[in-house]
Amino acid sequence: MMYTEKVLDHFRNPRNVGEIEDADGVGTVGNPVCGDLMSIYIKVEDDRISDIKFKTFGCGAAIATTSMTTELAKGRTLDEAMQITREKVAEELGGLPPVKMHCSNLAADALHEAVTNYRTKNDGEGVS
Amino acid sequence: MMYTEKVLDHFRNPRNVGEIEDADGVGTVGNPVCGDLMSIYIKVEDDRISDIKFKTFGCGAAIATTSMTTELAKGRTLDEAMQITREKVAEELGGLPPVKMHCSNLAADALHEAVTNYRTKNDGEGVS
Amino acid sequence: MNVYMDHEASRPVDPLVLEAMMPYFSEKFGNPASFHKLGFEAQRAMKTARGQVASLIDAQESEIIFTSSATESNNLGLIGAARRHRKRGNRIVVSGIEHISVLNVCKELGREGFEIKYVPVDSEGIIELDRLSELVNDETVLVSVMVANGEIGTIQPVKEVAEVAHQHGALFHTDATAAAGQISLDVSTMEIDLMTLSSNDLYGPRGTGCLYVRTGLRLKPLMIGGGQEAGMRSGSENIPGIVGMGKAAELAKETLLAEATRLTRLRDRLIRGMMESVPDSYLNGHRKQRLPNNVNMRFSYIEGESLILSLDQLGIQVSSGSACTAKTLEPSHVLLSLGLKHEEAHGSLVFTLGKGNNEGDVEYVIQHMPGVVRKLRAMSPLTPEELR
Amino acid sequence: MNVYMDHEASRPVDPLVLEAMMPYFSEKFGNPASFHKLGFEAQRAMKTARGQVASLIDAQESEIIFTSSATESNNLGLIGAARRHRKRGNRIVVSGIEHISVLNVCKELGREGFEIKYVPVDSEGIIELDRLSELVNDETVLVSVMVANGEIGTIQPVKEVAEVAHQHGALFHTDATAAAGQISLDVSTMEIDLMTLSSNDLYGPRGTGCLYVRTGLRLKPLMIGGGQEAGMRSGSENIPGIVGMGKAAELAKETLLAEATRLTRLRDRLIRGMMESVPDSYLNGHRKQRLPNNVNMRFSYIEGESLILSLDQLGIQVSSGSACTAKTLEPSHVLLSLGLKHEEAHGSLVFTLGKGNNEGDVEYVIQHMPGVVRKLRAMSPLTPEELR
Ligand SMILES: Cc1ncc(COP(=O)(O)O)c(C=O)c1O
Ligand SMILES: Cc1ncc(COP(=O)(O)O)c(C=O)c1O
Repeated sequence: MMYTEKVLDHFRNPRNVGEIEDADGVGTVGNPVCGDLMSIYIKVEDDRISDIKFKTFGCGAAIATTSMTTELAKGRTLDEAMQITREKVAEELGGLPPVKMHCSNLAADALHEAVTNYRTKNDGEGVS
Repeated sequence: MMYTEKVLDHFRNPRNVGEIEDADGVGTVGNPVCGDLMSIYIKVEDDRISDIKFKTFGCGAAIATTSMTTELAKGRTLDEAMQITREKVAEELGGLPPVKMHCSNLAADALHEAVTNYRTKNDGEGVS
Repeated sequence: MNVYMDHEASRPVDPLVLEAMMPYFSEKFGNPASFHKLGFEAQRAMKTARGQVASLIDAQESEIIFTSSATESNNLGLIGAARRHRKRGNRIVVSGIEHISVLNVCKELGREGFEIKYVPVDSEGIIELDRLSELVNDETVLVSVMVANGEIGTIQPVKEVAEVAHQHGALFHTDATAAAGQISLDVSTMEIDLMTLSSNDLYGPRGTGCLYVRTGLRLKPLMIGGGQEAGMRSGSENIPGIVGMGKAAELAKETLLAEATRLTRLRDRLIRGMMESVPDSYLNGHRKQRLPNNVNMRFSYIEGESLILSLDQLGIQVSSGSACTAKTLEPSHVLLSLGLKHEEAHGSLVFTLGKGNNEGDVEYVIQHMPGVVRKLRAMSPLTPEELR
Repeated sequence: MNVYMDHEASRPVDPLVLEAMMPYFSEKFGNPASFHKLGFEAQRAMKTARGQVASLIDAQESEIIFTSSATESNNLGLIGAARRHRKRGNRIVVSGIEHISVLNVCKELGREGFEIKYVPVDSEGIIELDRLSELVNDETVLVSVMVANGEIGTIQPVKEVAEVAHQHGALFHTDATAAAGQISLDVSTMEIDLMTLSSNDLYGPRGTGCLYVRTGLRLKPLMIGGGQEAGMRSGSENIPGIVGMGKAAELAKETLLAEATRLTRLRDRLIRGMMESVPDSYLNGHRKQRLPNNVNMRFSYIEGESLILSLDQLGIQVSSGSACTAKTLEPSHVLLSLGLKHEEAHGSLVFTLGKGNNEGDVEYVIQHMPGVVRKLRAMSPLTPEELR
């Protein structure tokens, strides 16, 4: 079970670590009991992700995939962000060890949840 | 399973190999099916073994023990020859591998049989 | 700087051991079953090695059965004894913190109809002798409790366990893989029937282990064939490996006391150093009843693999639980048995020291741990405000 | 002069193999389960070795399960397949000249309720395909016939045997221990499900073997624990041994054809030379369907051990049957299967040639055999008058 250089780079120098206090959307997936928990925070402007941050408890793959996901998502439209899949993230990292593909590669889900969270809130506002 | 130097010496330079055409007594034990067959031939003078020869089909231990047995028996009285045991032969050889103690160490039996053979023939003659 | 502190996962072969092995690969390469000088040479080499290993545990030469690993010895010892002595009883009693090879063998024996009972350990990893006494009964064929656990380092009161087993006519097996070479072992005063040892834990080569089998005790063999090792373990003997294990046992016996003293000091410095410099860090296992080389620490709010990975970048190699179970992705069953929560188990690190480590290594680790932990905690959503 | 012609009992490790292994004892000593650079290094080394072994038999990497010996591979292959696939049928069919590890495993499976059928061989040691076809039925779970017998050298028509097995839905295992490195093996054209290989027969180190397991086929493991080797063989991997077996397989593949040609010539010279110079001497096994390195001769009226001992004094090391069975003192079951009488079997010698042998060695043996035989015959009560 070896990580690619790309994974190690994102682990060593994770992009966009942190929280956004007044985030427009937040997505959290995983469970510390299973060893992985990741939160993604987004700011949205003109239907685009203008800022993004993450926090991750988990293994190297969990940290690197969240980092990569935020990098892929930054500046994208919400629709584009919803197209970012787990497979895409793994591919951009040069691949993940098979055992990690399913258990620690959850960041795309967190991103989608953050977008959905934003949309729900805004639909809510629009409707109310 | 290693042989002592004494065993190897008797194997390399066996004493008293051969047959005695007009032997006074002959003893044969073993069975080629089991891998060991030994014959001991004796000449008897004044109740003493004046000459002794052997032939052996068998392993190194079989050859060495027969050789040693003939050496121990030569010049002895018949009663003394009957006292030569398998254990005595093994001891004189500096010991035998345990597995060989029971299966190839038959020469003493052949000697006893040769003596008995002589005695039976002579008793027979005395009686007839 | 490179600091290897993962001796429980693997140890380098001692140069003297390798030197002893070398002639047996390409020169004295005979099969001990061969009836010529190369075969005899191999027989003599095995006899010497058997004596060296026996001497380490105060056994007799003929009581040492060479195998290919501690795993095989555990399999042979438990399966071989249970199947062969089934008429003694149907119950098997083991501790809950045994090595996965013991636990999985017990599961298998459970499927074969044996009744398996697990004795719990307390929060420091010591077996509960009261519970043991309740669980071992006259229907018990076998009790197995390890001498020491390689992951949390806890040393068990094996002699007391053996006494309970023997009071009920049960056989007693102990896995001494992690303990051998670190603490003195004596099969007769400890009343051991079966004991597992591994070569690599003594700085011997991989691919060799042994099972001590008390004189007179018969086992059903696991591997059958040419009848080597008194019929208990067939297969042409791995002479270089056996010679290596013999030499390793000899060296282990010579250096045991001095090395244990040296390692205990390093161990205690490492524990104290990390506890003082890293907030919310805890020692797993027993503070005193502990292998001289074992430090198992828990760092809250972060996960073990990312800790290992960060340390690896700094040239520090450690482990996050028994190396043998890492691939299951499950948190260590040993840590859970102590009553730790899953997330606590995930954040635990095992430092296992060895011959090559010195004070400089320990200081290097103490110096780098706070930064590594801080960086990961800063990324973790679980970290409380005041630690960020 | 020293002439080692007992390569079937044991082979020296090739210097290139030893060189490849060396770094893995004390430098790259990591456990592949470890999650740090030493662990990764060990993983890469294993992967390379697996590829090298797979390539020798035209298999895929993932189909190679490393074990500790050919004996273990035979045990795992047969017991593991029979117990796991019991529902396919209750019958197991094997040849009567299999290695003792296969035969003893079959005895054990017989005690577990399997019906074991033995296929006879003809007087030259070739399996009787007619009888095989009669014995393999739809109730057959497993057929095992070796590629070649190391003692008499006979090469079996394995592909034909595999076809019979597969027609009836049985699994086919073959023990290629003695054949590997001497004749080409290709698991797909040969239709093999399970194949046993040993490292030492390829001039690799003792303590390592492997079992080829066709993709998709599952076995009940023999040794359980940490789940290494795809769960089929637990225990921390013997990396130096595995690296050595890999390198040995690579070298074997490279040199196979040239070495087979060279050895066949030496073999034939040795056979002819002894037959011409020693009266009442006979070749055991098949004249042509024979391993390039095997000469098995029978010398009437004398016994094998005393022959070996005499030759050993002259610096010639040979064997009198499978080295693995020597200690039973029983004549070789393989020779008896050819229809030889006990006393004929007792008087048989096995010369197994290898890399280190040359024409000078062969001439040396041919030169000394007549004298050695004559001396022993002179001592034997069985020798007829005209030969004394
Ligand atoms: C206590 C104990 N027993 C058994 C084993 C198994 O050893 P191996 O994988 O070398 O067979 C280990 C390995 O770490 C261990 O710590
Ligand atoms: C055909 C065959 N199979 C299996 C074996 C067993 O090999 P090992 O004793 O190395 O396990 C041998 C050994 O000579 C053999 O010739």
